[in-house]
Parts: sequence; C-alpha cells; structure tokens
Amino acid sequence: MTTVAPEKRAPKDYASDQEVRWCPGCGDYAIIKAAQKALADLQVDPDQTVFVSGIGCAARFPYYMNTYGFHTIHGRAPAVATGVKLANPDLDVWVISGDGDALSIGGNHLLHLLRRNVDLQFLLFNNEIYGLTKGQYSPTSRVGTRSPSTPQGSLDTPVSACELALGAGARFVARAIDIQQPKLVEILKRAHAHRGTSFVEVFQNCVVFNDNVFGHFTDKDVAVDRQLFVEHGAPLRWGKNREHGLRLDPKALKLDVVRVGEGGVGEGEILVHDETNRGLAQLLVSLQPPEFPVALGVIYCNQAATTYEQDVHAQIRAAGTPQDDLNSLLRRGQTWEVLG
Amino acid sequence: MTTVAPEKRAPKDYASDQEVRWCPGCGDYAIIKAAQKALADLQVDPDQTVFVSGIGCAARFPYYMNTYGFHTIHGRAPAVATGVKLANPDLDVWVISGDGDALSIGGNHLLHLLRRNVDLQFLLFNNEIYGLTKGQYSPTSRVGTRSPSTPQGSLDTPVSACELALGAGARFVARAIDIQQPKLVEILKRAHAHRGTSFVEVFQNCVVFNDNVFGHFTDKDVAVDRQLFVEHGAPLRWGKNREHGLRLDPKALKLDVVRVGEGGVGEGEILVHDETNRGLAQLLVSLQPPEFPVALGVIYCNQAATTYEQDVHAQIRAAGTPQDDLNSLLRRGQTWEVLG
Amino acid sequence: MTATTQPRESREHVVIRFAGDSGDGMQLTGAQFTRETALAGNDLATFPDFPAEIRAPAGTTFGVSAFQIQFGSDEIMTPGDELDALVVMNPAALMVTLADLRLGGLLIVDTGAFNERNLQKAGYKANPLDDNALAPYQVLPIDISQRTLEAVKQFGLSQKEALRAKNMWALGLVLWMFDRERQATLDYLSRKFAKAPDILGANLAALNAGHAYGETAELNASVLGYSVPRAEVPIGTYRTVSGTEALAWGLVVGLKKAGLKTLMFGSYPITPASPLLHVLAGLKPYGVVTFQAEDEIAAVCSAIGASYAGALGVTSSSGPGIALKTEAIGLAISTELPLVIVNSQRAGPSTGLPTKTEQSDLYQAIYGRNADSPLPVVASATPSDCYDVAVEAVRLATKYMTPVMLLTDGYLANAAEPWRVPDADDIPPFPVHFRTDPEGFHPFLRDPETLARVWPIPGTPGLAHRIGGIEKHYGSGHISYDPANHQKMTDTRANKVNGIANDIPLQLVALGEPRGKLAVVGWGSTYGPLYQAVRRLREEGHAVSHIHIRYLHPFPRNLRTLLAGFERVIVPEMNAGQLVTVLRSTYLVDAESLSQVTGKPFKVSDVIAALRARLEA
Amino acid sequence: MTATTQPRESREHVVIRFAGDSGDGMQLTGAQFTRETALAGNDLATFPDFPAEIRAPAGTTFGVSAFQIQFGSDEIMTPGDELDALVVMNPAALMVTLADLRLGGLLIVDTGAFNERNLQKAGYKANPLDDNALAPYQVLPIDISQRTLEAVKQFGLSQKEALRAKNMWALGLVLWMFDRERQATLDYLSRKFAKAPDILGANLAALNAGHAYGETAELNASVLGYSVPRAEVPIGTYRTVSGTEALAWGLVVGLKKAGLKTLMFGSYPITPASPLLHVLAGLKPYGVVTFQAEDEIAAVCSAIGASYAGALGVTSSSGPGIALKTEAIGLAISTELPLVIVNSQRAGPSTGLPTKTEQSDLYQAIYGRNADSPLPVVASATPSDCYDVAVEAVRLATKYMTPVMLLTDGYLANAAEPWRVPDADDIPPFPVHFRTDPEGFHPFLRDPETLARVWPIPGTPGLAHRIGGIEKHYGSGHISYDPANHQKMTDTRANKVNGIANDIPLQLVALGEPRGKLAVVGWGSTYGPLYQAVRRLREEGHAVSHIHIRYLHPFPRNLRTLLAGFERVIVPEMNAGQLVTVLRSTYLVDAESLSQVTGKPFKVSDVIAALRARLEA
Ligand SMILES: Cc1ncc(C[n+]2csc(CCOP(=O)(O)OP(=O)(O)O)c2C)c(N)n1
Ligand SMILES: Cc1ncc(C[n+]2csc(CCOP(=O)(O)OP(=O)(O)O)c2C)c(N)n1
Ligand code: SF4
Ligand code: SF4
Ligand SMILES: [Mg+2]
Ligand SMILES: [Mg+2]
Repeated sequence: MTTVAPEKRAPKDYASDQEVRWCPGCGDYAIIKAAQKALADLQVDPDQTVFVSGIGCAARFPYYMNTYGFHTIHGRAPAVATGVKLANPDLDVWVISGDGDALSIGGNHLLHLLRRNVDLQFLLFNNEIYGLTKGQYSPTSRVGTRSPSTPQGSLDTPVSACELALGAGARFVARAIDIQQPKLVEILKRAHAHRGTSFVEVFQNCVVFNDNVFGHFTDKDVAVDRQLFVEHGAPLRWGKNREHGLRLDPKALKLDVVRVGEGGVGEGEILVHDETNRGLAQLLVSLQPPEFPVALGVIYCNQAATTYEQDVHAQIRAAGTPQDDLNSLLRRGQTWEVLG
Repeated sequence: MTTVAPEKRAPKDYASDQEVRWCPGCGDYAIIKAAQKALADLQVDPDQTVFVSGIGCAARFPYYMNTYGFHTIHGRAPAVATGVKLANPDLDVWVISGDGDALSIGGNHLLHLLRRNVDLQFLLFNNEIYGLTKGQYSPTSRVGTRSPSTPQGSLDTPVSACELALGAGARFVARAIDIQQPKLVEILKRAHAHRGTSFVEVFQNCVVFNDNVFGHFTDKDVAVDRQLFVEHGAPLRWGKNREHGLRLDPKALKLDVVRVGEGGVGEGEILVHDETNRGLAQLLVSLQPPEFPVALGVIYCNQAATTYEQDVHAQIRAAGTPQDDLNSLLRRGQTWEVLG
Repeated sequence: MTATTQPRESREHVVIRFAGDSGDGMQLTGAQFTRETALAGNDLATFPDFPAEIRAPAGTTFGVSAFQIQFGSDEIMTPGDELDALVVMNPAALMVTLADLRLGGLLIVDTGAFNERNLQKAGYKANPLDDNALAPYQVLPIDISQRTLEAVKQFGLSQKEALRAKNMWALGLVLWMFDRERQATLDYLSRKFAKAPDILGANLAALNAGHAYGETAELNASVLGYSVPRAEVPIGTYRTVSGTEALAWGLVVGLKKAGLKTLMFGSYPITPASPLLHVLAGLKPYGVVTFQAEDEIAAVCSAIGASYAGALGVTSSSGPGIALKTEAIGLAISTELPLVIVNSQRAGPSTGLPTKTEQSDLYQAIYGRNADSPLPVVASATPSDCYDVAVEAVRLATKYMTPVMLLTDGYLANAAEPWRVPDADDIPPFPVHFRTDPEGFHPFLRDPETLARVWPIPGTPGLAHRIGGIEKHYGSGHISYDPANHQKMTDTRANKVNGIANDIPLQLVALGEPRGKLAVVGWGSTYGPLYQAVRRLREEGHAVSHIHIRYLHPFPRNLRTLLAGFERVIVPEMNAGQLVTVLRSTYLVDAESLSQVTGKPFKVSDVIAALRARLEA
Repeated sequence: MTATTQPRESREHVVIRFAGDSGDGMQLTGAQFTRETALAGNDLATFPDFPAEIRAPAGTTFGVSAFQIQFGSDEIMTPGDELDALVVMNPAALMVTLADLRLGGLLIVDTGAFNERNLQKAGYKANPLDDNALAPYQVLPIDISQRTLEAVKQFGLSQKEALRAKNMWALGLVLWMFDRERQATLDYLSRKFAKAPDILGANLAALNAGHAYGETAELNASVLGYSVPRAEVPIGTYRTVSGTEALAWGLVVGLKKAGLKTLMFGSYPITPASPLLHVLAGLKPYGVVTFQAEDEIAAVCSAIGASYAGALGVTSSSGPGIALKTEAIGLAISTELPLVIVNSQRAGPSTGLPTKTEQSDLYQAIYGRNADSPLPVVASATPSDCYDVAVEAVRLATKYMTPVMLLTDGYLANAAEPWRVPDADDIPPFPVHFRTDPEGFHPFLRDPETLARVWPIPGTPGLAHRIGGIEKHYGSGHISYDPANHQKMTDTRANKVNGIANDIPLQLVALGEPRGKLAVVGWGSTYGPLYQAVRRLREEGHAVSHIHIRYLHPFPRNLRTLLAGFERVIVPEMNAGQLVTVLRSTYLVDAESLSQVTGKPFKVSDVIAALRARLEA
C-alpha cells in the first residue's frame, strides 16, 4: 500500500507484503520473479496496473503483487478483465491463469478474449495438471497421465494452448519456460509492448503433482537439442552449435529437421522466422519432441491497427457528443401535452 | 413412431410428423433435406440414430427428424452428446448447432468435444447471426454487422469456425453451402463415414435477419470464381475452366492464386490437396474472398486409430472383469470381525 | 381528419386485439394503434403476445402473433380480459383467439385468407364463415387481401410484397372505427421506408384505403366501432413507454444520480431480456457501454470487472441465463461490488415458454445461491414503474456496495402505457465516493452506518490492493480462514442487506384501508389485475385491500404490522406460490397462495372469481 | 505386541489431534492411527482439517494441517470438542491448536522444530517451551526430528528425506501410549513403499523407534496415555469408512438395485467433492464410467445425456459448481430424466473457505432454480449414512424420473468412522422398466401412481421420439405453448415430487420422546453433536428430543404433527438459518434458528450451552 517514487522501482517493490503460499520449489516462484523484474525494467506504475486471475495455484499470483489485483472465479478472469478494460481502457491489465483455469472451464472466455483482441497480457501457467485440487489431469496433460481421477491413465487428447490460441485468432503468441529467467523477462516485455491480447504460455513445473513433466525438453542433457528459440528475421536453427535447422518441404507442406553446415544443407535452405506469418506460427507451435524441438520465444506477433476497447470507445464517441440532459432523454421521440 | 422395413427407407421416412417451424425460405430447409437424403442413401436405422441439439433456429432440427432426438439447452449439446455416447457407444449421434450455440455460449464444449474425438457428426449451421433471438450479431458476424445490439455495426473480429476447429484438434473438417444439395449430401456421408468427431460447417442463409450474407461467394455471378471444392489427391483448381490454382510460395510460406494453363503456370506447380495435411488445411480454411476463393468440401480428414468412447470402454474392460458382488465391494480393504 | 357521419356508441373503455401470422406485422400494427390511441388522449395498456418461432410457417396456429390493447377514458391498468373487438388476418388467428372475444363483440375478418389450405392448417374442417360458428358475434367480413392488392397496384410490387401492406389496410380501418388520427403512423412509415419509396407508397396507400373504406362503406351501426372519450389525467407532458424503455432510462438516470461516468452493460441475448440490450445500445452518449458477451457468465463477469474498475456494472437476462450467472453473483456478494442484475422473467422451467410471461424466479432471486449469500431484491409493477425501480436498484447497489436483483418479466418488457414524463431533477442525487485517501486504508473498511465497504478503484495512487472470493479478514481485507472471522463476515454481509430496510419507504397500501378482512398481496406485473379486482370487490362492499410489494428483500419494516391488521392474506402470483412462502416464513402469517401458471397475465375476472370463492368458502 | 509395565489410567473416550505442516504427513498419520484404533475395537469419529493451499510454506500458521480423532468404548458420534492429547510437529501447529487442548491435557512437542525461524513464522515472540505458557498442560517435549534422523541413519537418505519419517516416529509413540497395534501400519507402509525400499525401511524404523521410545523411556504416569477398552458393539463384520467411500458404494448398490448396467459419473474436480470422482474412478468393473468434464456444466450435461441414453447419470460438485449446473438441472426437471446430483457443501459464498465445512446450500437445493422447478432433496447425517442416502437417491431418481439433490459436506466427505458392514442383499431391488412397447406410446406417458413418465431409451425399435426443454403437451409430449397445458404440466411436476412423501419412511425421533418441551431439529452432518448435546440435556432431566431430517424435500408426511407435539422447536444449523425458514413456511411453526457459520462442525458443548441458554431465557 506504499507507493514508491517513480523511476526508482526495483523488482521487490512490485512484491506485496503477503506471504507467498506456493509449495516450496514450485515454478510459480520463478515466474513471479520474472514478472517483477519485467515490471521494474519497464518501470510501470503499480497503481495503474491490475492483475486479474481465476482460481488455481497460478491464480493466487495477484495477492503477491503490489499492484491492484482481483482474484475472481474459476475460468472467468478473461471476462472480468474485459470488463475492467471496457470501463477504464487506461489500466494496464495482466491476466494470470492455469491450464485448467484457461483451457478447461475457461476455454470459451479465452477464445473470445483472443478474437476480440482486448489489450492485455494473458499468461498461462501450464503445468499440465490441476494443482490446487490436488493433481487431477488437465486438458494439457498427455495421454496416459495417471492422476487421482485417471488411475489407469488419461485418455483425452491434450489441447495445445498455442495452437488453440492461433485458431482463435490470437495476434501475439509466445512460449517460455518458468526458470529461464532472462528469456522469460524479455518475452513478458514483448507481450507488454504488443497492443492487443498477448498470449504467453509458460511451461511451469508443479513439483508436487507433476514434477519434471517437461523434462524431455528441459533437462540439461536434452535442452539444447530440443529447444528452438525463434527470433524474427533469423533462421530457425538450434543446437549447441546451431547445427539443427528447419526446412520446408514445399510439396508435402511440412517442416523437416535438417543438419546445417558441414555435411548438411546450406543456411540458405533453412526457413527464416517471420513472426507475422500465421501459417508458419501454426507449424512451429505444433512441433513436438523427440522428432522436433519445442519452439520457444515470440512465435507470432502481428499487431492490429486498434484494440477492442479502443474501437468500443471510438464508437461511443462517434455516437454523438456526451449527453447529461436526463429530461431530454425521457422526452425522446413522441410526446404530447395534456393541458389543464 | 413407425418403423419402416429396412433397406427401403426413403428420405421422407426420416422426416417426423411434426410441422416444420422455420421461416419460409430459411436455409435450414435445404439442410434437413440433404440430411434426410444422406440418411436414406446410407439406410441408417432411425431407431439407432440420435440428433442432439442446443437452442436456436438450427437447434429445432431434431423435432423434424423421425429418429431419436434431444433438444437440450443453449450451447451444451456437445456435452449431452458425449454423455449419450459414453452411455451407449453403439448409437449413431449427430449434433446440430448454430453459430451462436456452438461458438458463443458453447465454444468450450465444442473445443473439448473435438479434442476428445467422440465419434459423432457435428453440424454447424452458420448464418452469421442469432436467428431465434431476432437478429443480434454472432461470433461469426463480420466486423461492421448492424444488428439490434450493434446499431453502429459490430466491432468484434469474427471467429472462423474451421480455423478454431483445427486449432482445437479436429480430425475431420468440412465446409458446405446449404443449397448445394448433392455436394452437401456427399459431405454428410463422408462425415458419417469418419470415425471420430466430424465437424461440418454449413453456410446457411437466414432470410429474415441476414439475407444473402454469403452472396459475395454464392451469388450466381461470382460463384465459380470464388468457390474452391477441394478433393483429396486433386490439384487445388477452380473456375469455369478450372483456370485458377493455388501455388505455395515456399519462402513466404503462403498461398498465391495463379492462372493455370495458357499464359499461366503449369499444372505441376499447383498444390495438390492432401486432406491429411493439417498445415494445408489451416491455410485453406483461412482463405477469404475477394483475394482468395472460399474452400469447400472435405478440407481435413485424418482418422485416429480409436475414438474417445472406444478408449473409455476399452479401459473399463482393462480394469477387470465385470463385478456384481456388492457384498465384496462393501468389504474391500481391511475389515475385522466382532464376535459374540 | 376523420369524418364520421353516423354517431358511434360511446364507451369508457375498449379492448381490441390484432391477430395474424408472425409475418403479418401484427406487432407493428398494434404499436401504431397504441401510438395513435395515446395521442388521442386515452389511458391504455398493451399486451404483445408472439410465438417463440421467428416466422413459423404461414397459416399455422403456433405461428399466430397477437397484439392486445385496452384503452379508455378512465384509468386503464390491464390489457383487458375479454375482447370487444378482434381483427383476424387468417383462420389460424381466428382459431386461437376467438374464445377471448366477448359475446356480441366485433370481429373483423380478412376473408381473402380463408382459403382451403389455410383453413386446413388452422384445423378447421369447415369454413367458419360459412356456418353458424360466428353467429354470437358481430362479424365484419372483408377481403382485406384483395382490397390491399387493389389499393397498392400502382406501385408495381410483387403480389407477395403487395400483400405485406394488408396490416396497414386493417389498421386504417380500425383507426377510423375508433376515431383515431393517422398522422403518427404516416410519419412513422415515412421514416421507416425512407429508402424504399415503393414500399412506403404501398403502405400509405393501404392505410388510407382501409380508412376510406370505413368512411364510405356505410357500415351497419353494430360494426361501427366505439367512440372512447379522452381520459381525465393530470396536466403534463405525456408519452408512451414500454417497460424496457423505462428500465433503460431509469438505469441511466441512476448512473447520473450516482455521479458515475460509465454504465457497463454486459449481456447475452435471450428472450424476453434482449430488448434492454437493444435500447441501451442506442444510449451511448449518456455514458453507456454495451457489451454483447459470449455467454451469460461472461456478461455478468464483465459487469463485475467494470464495477471493480469504477463503472456501474449492469447485467441482464431471463431465468435460465440468471441461473448461469449465479456463481459470479456470489463473487460480487463476497467482494462487495455494486452490480445491478435485471431478470426479465419468462415462463416455465428450462426453455419453457420463452415468449410467455411468468413471475416464477422469486425463489431464485432471494434464495438461489450457494452459501449464505444475501442480496436486495426489487421488482417493478408496471411498465412505467420500471423507471423508478431501476433508479432505486442503482441507488442500493452503489450505496451498499452490493449486487441488486431487479425482477421484471416478459409482459412488462414488451407492454406499453402512457406515462406522464417525470422531471428527472425530482430525484435527489446519491453520489458515490470513491476512496482516495491512503491513510488507514484497507479495502474492507466499512461505513459504520450502512456497513458498505469502501470503493477504491484501480488507478488511484497509493491504494493498490487485492480482493477476491476467498473469505477476507474483517479488519484487513486479507485472506482469512479464521472461524470467528468467517462468522463475523457472514453476519456483516447479512446485516448490511437487512439494514436496507431502514433506507426504503414504508409499505403503502395500494388500495383500501390498512386493516380489514382481506389483504391481497402481490408483487411485479400483476399490479393492474390485482388492483382492478380489489377495486371491484370493494365496490361490492368487501373489506379488501391491495398491497403491492416492490422491495422483496429485505421487506419494508412495517410489513409485519401491516399484514397483522388483516384477518386473511391471499397472495396471487403467476407462479406456484413463491412470495407466499417467503411471507409465511418471515412473519409466520397464514398467507394463502392464489396461483396461476399459464404463461399469461391474470385476468381481472379470474382474480375476482377466485377471491370471491375464497371469501365465500 | 505392546508391553506396558506401568498401568495406564482407563478412559471411556479420548480425543487426540495430530498437527503439523502440510508437508508433515499429518493426514496419513491420522488415517493410520484411525485404522489401528478401529482394529483395537473402539468406536471412533475423525475430523481431518487441512488448508486450502497445497503445501503452504513450511512453518506458517496458514499451512497447518491437522487430524483429530475421538475414540472410545462407548458410542462415539463426534470427533470431540476438547483435546485430551495433542501432538504438534512445529510452533505454528502449537499456535493454531493449543486453545483446543483441555487444561491438564497431554501435549507432545517435537522440540527439534522449535527453532528461531519457525517460532518467528508462527508469530511467537518467545519460545513457549521456555516460559510458563504451557504450564497448564502435561508437556512431553521430545526432539522427534533428531531421534528420527538417528533412527533412519542406516538408510543413507538425505536429511530432508529422512525427516519425512518423523510423523511415523510420532505415530509409533502415540500407538504405544494408547495401546494400539502397529501391524496395519506396517502392512500399509510395505504396500505404499514397495518400490522404494530405503524409504520403506526408514519409515518402519521410525515407527518402531517411536514405539520403542515409549516402552523404554520410563515416562511419568501423567504422560503415559490412557487405556481405552473395546467398545461393546453388535457382532458382525466391521470396517472404517469415509463418507466419500460410503457414498460411492451406495451409488453402485443403487445402480444394481435399479437393474441398470451403467453409472455415468460426470464431474469436474472441486474441493471437497473431488474424492468422490477419485473413488468412483476405481470402481469401473462395477459398471461405473467416470468422465472428468471440462467444467461443471459439461459434467451435469454429460450425466443428463447418459440418463437419456439409459444409464444412471450422476454428477457431483460443491456449492459454486452446483450453481453452474442449475440451468441444466432445469432441463432434467423439464425432460423428467433421472439424475443424482451430489453436493459436498463447503464454507462461504464464492470461493469462501474451500476446505472448511458448512451446510449453507439448502436454500440452493430446495429453491435455487428459475421457474417452478421442484426436485427431491436428501441429506446424509454421518459418514456411513452416506451409503443409505445414496441408495435412496438412486431409488427416487429412477422411480420418479427426476433429478435428486443429495447434500453432504466437507466434513462428511473426509471423516471416517467404523461401520458394521451391511448385507447388500437386505436392500430390496427397485428395478427400472425401460419402455419398449410402441403401442400407445408417447414419451410423457405417466405411471398413474407415481406420475413418473416412461423411460424410453434410444435404440429401442419403434420408439423414436423427441424431447426437450420447451414445455410439452401433457397428452402427447410434443411442444406445447398452450396456457392450460402449462398449468397442468407445472402441477404434475409438483405433484410428482410432493407424492414422494408417501414413499419415504415417517420421520423418526432420533432421541427422546415424540413430544415434549423442546425439539432440536437438525439435518446433515450435525447429527453427532446434536445427538450428544440432547443426550446430555436429557441426562440433566430436560424434556428435549432430537429429530434429524433426511428427507428435506418433500418432508416426511408426519413431520407437521411431530413438530406440533413440542412447545419449542430449535433448529441448529451450520448456516445462517435455512432449514428453519423452510419449516416455518411449511408448517407455520415458530421454529427458532441456532446458527453457527464458522466453517467448523458444532462442538457438543457449544450446542449444550446455547440450548441451555434458550431453555433458561
Ligand atoms: C466453479 C469451480 N469449479 C471448480 C473449482 C475447483 N478448482 C479450483 S482450481 C482448479 C484447477 C486448477 O488447475 P489449473 O488452472 O491448471 O491451476 P494450477 O492449480 O495447476 O496452477 C479447480 C478444478 C473451483 N474453484 N470453482
Ligand atoms: C442460456 C441461454 N441463453 C440465451 C438463450 C437465448 N438464445 C436462444 S438461441 C440463441 C442464439 C441463436 O443463434 P444461433 O446459435 O446462431 O442459432 P440460429 O437461431 O441462428 O440458428 C440465443 C442467444 C437461451 N435460450 N439460453
Ligand atoms: S501444487 Fe504444484 S502448482 Fe500448486 S503450488 Fe504446489 S507445486 Fe505449485
Ligand atoms: S430466423 Fe433466420 S435462421 Fe431462423 S428460421 Fe427464420 S430464416 Fe431461418
Ligand atoms: Mg495447472
Ligand atoms: Mg445463427
């Protein structure tokens, strides 16, 4: 509740005085640290900033930020945040959500938020599990996930958060890993810079119910060979010596992993990342290890001319000069006088 | 309520005795005709067939079919239908929905139906309007749609039904026009043949509230130049003399419209439709006139090895032999005896 | 100007209904007749009644759309029980509505629509025009279709288009029969069809032809219509107003009285609530933002988000949609944010009878949430009363930082009545005070009198704070799982809402003495029929009073005493008996239910008969 | 086998609580102690109490997880008011729970956790072990952490892993103190850690070390524990059962008694309802299909779809989730399909206190829907009673073709008690009869006695038909907007549900005479404390009776007469007074509320005190 003089805020100034209640070792700690760093780097005004969340472990986030915060109900944060922005477009709004909150009960609101393109940052903490309700499988859990509700393993094909976001019309889609601090901070800053709904999926480790579920591409021994950080204008290459590359098979219209340089193909054959190309983004987000790397970074960014709440308010202005005369309102249309 | 001897059912045998209550001239009449024709062609058993719907003009469909039918509540037909299939996987289930029912209130259930891949046919009657509630704009209405709730024109970017379906993991995506009878019948039969959720978007004309909203590609004078019927294994060509074709720009990873043959490019440069290629399907469904044609037909079909309800029941069988001994259920785990 | 040669019988009030196919334009016809009648200085009440299907196939009984109006020189409070005149545009309309025409009533029939096919669709074995079926009525058979075609020939329309004007022909005739002007209709048509001169011409020609027919046809006196003198009403500026309009304007007036800039209306279309969205969408210059959300949950959540951000959040739906909002309403109760929830009630469980009226969502309004979740409930009684009730809902929501449920219904939403336009300045302002002072601030600081919490809005320097649906500590607003604190917060939420009883007017008696043999206690849109029924019973000498409750939770603080002054309490409701349950548990009074669940408003005569039966039992 | 040298004081019943960090394994410790206690032949009742956070940071007060058990040689119906013994694993646990320990009670403290940092986190300025704060208690301070580390040294675990076994050390000691076996625990651990021999070894070693400590430490008689003789109980096979297990089994038994093949359970996880999903997911061979839906609405809709297709549809949630299901429940009411809706109630509006118990969703259950939408409501009173109530819910749902609301709560869901396992064959079957005959068929044909409609399932030759949420014609099942028909259908739906009153047992008096000075009327999980309180008051000579209602809508048909036999009726509820409202309106009886809304079960002593105050007032 204390305001810090502008231009001097440190990451810790964005932390509230409330004790953080996540499990020791939870990936959420790393994410909040990155968020506080990003806010400090941007020197945003905490009094103009609102964190809105649904329900879940992730959704406790706002309590720990020294900004305005609204911990709402399960799945509905996008709708609440839309109302916040419509009421006051000047507020800087972030939505924090989990894979259950955003993609299970809240899937529809997320879809409509994205297509409307309300100007806010939407962070999805994907731990592929329902943390707060003690570990049931979630819509992002892989087939075969054993959980209290699926003792024999889950059967539902998981949804890919980024594929869905693109299908819904998202104009900014990025992916990050909880503990990759500088990268996550940069992505959050890019998300903040983008006007419109910025969708960021963060792979987040739930130590208690789904520990190391992303190990197949985050473990030290495989990370460099299974993580592709995309960068606008740069060839899609990765590996210790950037020896892997993505090439388009134009007949089959699909991507192949090739060896670049020595004994492999020339750099010229490698696709160059264009973050404004939706088709490319769709191919990139669907890549899965072990055959392919996991694409990380700003995968798609294609800013629209305006945002939803801007359009709404422009239309209100276009509807006519603001009116305060209530008696003329009540007398709109046809009236008649009854005289004495 | 009468059963017709097998192998002799005519389309009219699939019509119920209830008077159809759509507005004269509504596109829904054409669709139900096509459906009855398709069922007759397939000689499906009406007593094994269930039509499930939500609420809307489209959703009245089941009442007019001489099969089992359940007119449920707004947006929830996918969930009800999932329950029907889980209870009795042998039933042949169709879901009928409108653009509001499926994509507005029901968007989340549609998403999860598609990713789970329950074996049923999902028909979306897209008239880009809320018909039953008298003409408000819908999630598929184009920007600028004037309606009772948007007197100055709508502002929300519309959602593309097929793009969303693909983003959600649909394995069968097709598109048709209400009044193109033989084509629609064929597509419905393909949808029926596909095991898993078959998603079919039908452009449906609402004469009362959104008349001719698809005229820009269905009007006689533009139809041949703006409709691309895709066929697996055939080059993506259209036009009166099939003089237009789609070519891939492999660097930019996007599609271009080119002239084929005389004075144009060779047939060899034209992309060949592969209905199992998801990336291609994503590009095709996003094509918009006037620059591009509207893609119609079976755009994506990639059948999975099993369906959701098959997996569920397989897992039940794997859980052990069926049990009826209630007393042993009550005595599971640790018990002790208290003697006299 | 109307020139009548024969003198018409004079009547104090007349009930007339227009009935035809959904595509016949009966609602428009009725609305125009209403406008002209209002301008003629009569009091009036209307009842539009239309099918759930948009345009059911022509000629079917379920496709019949009707518009009823009662107008008179005395006070008119209901659209009337029995019809004095009925206009039917086809056999189905006759089939469905004839039973409501009083014996001897006037029946105008478009004979042109009484062909084989239409008769069959309507379920007639024989043409009722040809047998004795209509003998008890004064029938005026006219081939309106044919006459319309002739009247509009010059505009070169297709037969289908030309026939669309037949409602105007009928309107012209009826306006003549009841001595009404045509000017407002001419103006209206000219605006509506400004861009289609042929259609405009055809409609005007039909209207005038119908009117001319009356003037020239030398009609038999029995089918001449009636003359209904002006009503004696207080001087002032008048207009017609529907419940929806009055409600929308009341919300805007409330907004301004609260000193707020923005009304954020989040809604999802549903019959019969959608018109409120439509009207508000036209009021943007008054600070109204309308948001057509993806569903009812998003609608209420957007309104809650807007209130959190310092706007007035309003949401609206009908029963099934309100059900979906329930969980989110709990959040607004828990976070103590202002919110107005409008429920335009409709008939039946589930989809039910969506275009029919009912008042069966009172349980839902008062009790229909998980946990101990009290909120104030108010209900409007007449179309124009929606105005006052809306202002009041805004006042309570903002003053007490609480969601407020405003109950209206399908009848009120669509019905219209003349309204002496009030002076908006007569309503005292009730400005909100956003918290700005960081000194001693926490988000659940309360006003010691109202128990309302402060309203600190994002963007305020130094007040950054977090709220949410988890139980909050009374003294800090932080999350608290402390048992005693939960008790205290539960008590506080209840006390806050109960305390509203001290801030609302005492319950008045609508008609009759504050004590007596029988109190007829109602709420909502039954006001008109109950008032009329009680009036007639009182004229017969019964010691009956009419009490009509606007504040349904909490009740006005004198209600207990008031009810105690009557030997019997009967509670007529268009539901299976809901208010009666609440009164019984609250006051332990042996209130009796008088229930009607038909999707229709009460008929005055039915209420009288039922009350008389009880009085005599 | 336990060898005690010193004799222990014998007690009829003892209350003990284990309290520590969420990560300390207190729930597991409590569950094992419960199992051993049941095997020792005591009656018992448990109360697991844990925080909403999964593993709040170590050492914080909001992270304290506790497990309480009362066991005895007489009938045990509550987990006890005051603690006779308390085991605390850190300062936060002491801070939070000490107030519940009776003066002179036994306090076992892991001194190893009482370091500076933990003391500070718990909010202690000074170490309570060092000052006089604990003087009123019998304190047994042991460095359990250190002793555990020593005991498990041989397994080469990290310090963190090794310390995880300290709950077993404490359990070993407490088992010794109360003369319990260790065998069930040894077996359990061996199963649980079959794949991790080091962890298994460490846990066994710690358990044995704690036990050995008791045997060898020559403890002072005041901290020796108590010996609690076996309870005298009827002969039979016994087990412990939690409310969740009993409920799941009851549903399966109901399924089979109805002669149905498939129970389709559609649910979305929510505290405290999720365990039912977990238990049912393990019962697939009994015909159970579990479907974890995308949300509560999909969950209930999938169950409705399943019932439509001929399975038994069941759905489950807690208050906020039930709210979301409301609209769909209306569909099940309108289409008259069987459906069991289980509500595991939790505390507070909105998210509230999710892991705490309350019974504040009764209004929601009875009244919480739009329109006139009656459905039967039943509630379970004890963990084992969940079995009978579940069977009954299935019977009513299938026999009357109706959704049934089954109320349980967070306390019942998690609490366990010994249960004399019934013979499932004692329950008479209630087979459903799917309609198969096309002769004269329509989907809303009714059983003249029950008024239940037929259940014709898709796949039946010749019965193809359509149903939906629009009002249906009584005589054909087709869509109908007819006013009189809507009245008839509304009446029929109400009569059907009200008629259930003739098909349920008369209301019994749980304790006391069927008439007298005071009736204490309760429902749900307050059974134990109310019974005990009434027992004690009766022992003091008061003419008090305890009436506990299972059938909350409709009420048993003798309830009116029964209540009329008492001078006063007091209704204790863990809500702000909900049943009391329903009783008042139904019977016009001046029932008084005794309300507690703290998220905690009633304490017997509090109930006694409150009743006594009323009796003496
Ligand atoms: C209406 C409603 N339904 C269900 C719940 C229970 N619930 C709380 S959080 C949650 C899912 C949490 O998973 P996720 O969103 O992935 O967040 P995480 O805890 O993993 O961060 C559920 C099912 C609820 N609080 N409200
Ligand atoms: C819970 C609920 N909300 C809203 C409605 C009102 N409603 C009925 S149909 C509909 C939309 C219809 O649009 P669409 O699905 O496109 O079908 P169409 O009528 O155009 O065929 C709406 C909003 C409802 N019946 N139930
Ligand atoms: S349960 Fe998992 S996601 Fe939740 S706080 Fe613990 S580690 Fe983090
Ligand atoms: S309103 Fe439109 S969609 Fe509905 S029945 Fe009429 S024409 Fe068809
Ligand atoms: Mg998660
Ligand atoms: Mg539509």
